[in-house]
Amino acid sequence: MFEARISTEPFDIGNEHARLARLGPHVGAIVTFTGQVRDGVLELETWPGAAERRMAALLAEARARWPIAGATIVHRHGRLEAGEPIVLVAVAAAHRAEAFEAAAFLMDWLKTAAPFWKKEADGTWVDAQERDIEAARAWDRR
Amino acid sequence: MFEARISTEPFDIGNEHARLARLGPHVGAIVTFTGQVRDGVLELETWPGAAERRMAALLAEARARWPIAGATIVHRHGRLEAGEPIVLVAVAAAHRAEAFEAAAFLMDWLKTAAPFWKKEADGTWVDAQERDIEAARAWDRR
Amino acid sequence: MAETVRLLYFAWVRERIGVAHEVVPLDQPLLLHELVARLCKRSAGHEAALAEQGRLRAAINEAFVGWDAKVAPGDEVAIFPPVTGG
Amino acid sequence: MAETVRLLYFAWVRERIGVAHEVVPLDQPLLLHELVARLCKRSAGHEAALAEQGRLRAAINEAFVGWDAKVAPGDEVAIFPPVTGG
Repeated sequence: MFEARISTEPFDIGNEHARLARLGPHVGAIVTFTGQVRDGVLELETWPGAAERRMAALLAEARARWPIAGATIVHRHGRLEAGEPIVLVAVAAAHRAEAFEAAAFLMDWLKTAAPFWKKEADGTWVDAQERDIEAARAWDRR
Repeated sequence: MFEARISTEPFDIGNEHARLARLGPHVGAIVTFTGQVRDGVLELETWPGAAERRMAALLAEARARWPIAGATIVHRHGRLEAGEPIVLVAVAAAHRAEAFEAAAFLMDWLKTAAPFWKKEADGTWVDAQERDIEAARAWDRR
Repeated sequence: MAETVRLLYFAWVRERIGVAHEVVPLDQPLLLHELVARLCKRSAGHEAALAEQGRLRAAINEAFVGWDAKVAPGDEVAIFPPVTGG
Repeated sequence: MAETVRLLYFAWVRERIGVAHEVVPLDQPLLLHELVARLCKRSAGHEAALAEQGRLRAAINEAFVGWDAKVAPGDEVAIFPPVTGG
């Protein structure tokens, strides 16, 4: 099961985890990453259609690099309050190393290759971080 | 919140995640790892008391290495059926890099430094893996 | 083939231009930076949004591209700041 | 001070010896491998469990140690195969 979607609603990490956990007896390890709003309120803009296609392409790239059994990406958009979840990346695999690596890879690339833009409560658009761009590029040198 | 415990009962990843998610506005990233029984049935033996103290020491080591806001380790023991969760490691931090690294560190060290032993349904005790010992040692070279 | 190109704007590019998308005439292929130069003349908002190419990124038909990419009539061109999701 | 040492056995060490813990006399300190040599003589099960030190690990008072560690009266000594949790 490989699935990428955007949503204005919160996701349920227990449900998302359970769907990967029951993929079958070859799944021994599941890694999840969730990002959440740290303080204030965020408005997240996206490019619907292109966002899902870009996230699906990242999943395909992760499958080509690691033997993973399933993966889910959910990215919120719209208005998000402090403490609310923004993004979920979850990866199921036979062993832990590939689950950890594929999840970190997906997050690093989501940050720099998927069409989402964050605006703070005061109207300021969040700038892209050089360290995020570096983190994504580092995977190409492996 | 830093907590290590053993349990004969399954854990609820949604609950464990939620406890870390609400630690406060400094938490922006949560990484979870869950291991589950791949096939057959496992009997997990532990050394109660020593196991919790060893896991708490691993949490202290992770806090010394990375700026993390909270972490939970839950390790099952007793009889576990195929597909059942064995272990949970969850780490909350401001940013994703330290959450990913601390979670991977805790798992690598749990595998080789916490007193748990796995027995398969046919009575065979699972052998320790050289690659697990190497993975744990690799953190000392960083 | 359409004699137009469809533009999509996101984040502060959209805010400065004042619309999320628009359709402009295009009767033959040109380079993306040439298209942007034309767009700058459409309004003060366009000028404010598009003047600094170094702060912008672009995609043609959803594929991220550089400013020397060729734009053909019928294409969909998106212009936006570097993404900040995740 | 107690004139004994408490032994804990886990996994197949426990199965071969047939008990999870036992208390044996110890009136003065000795090295862990000397203690193990003494334990081997207690039964065929002890011999089967403890003969190959290379397949075993040990802890004194919960701290993982090597076979040259010193065991004193009153200590708690655990002997077990390499751990396989996680």
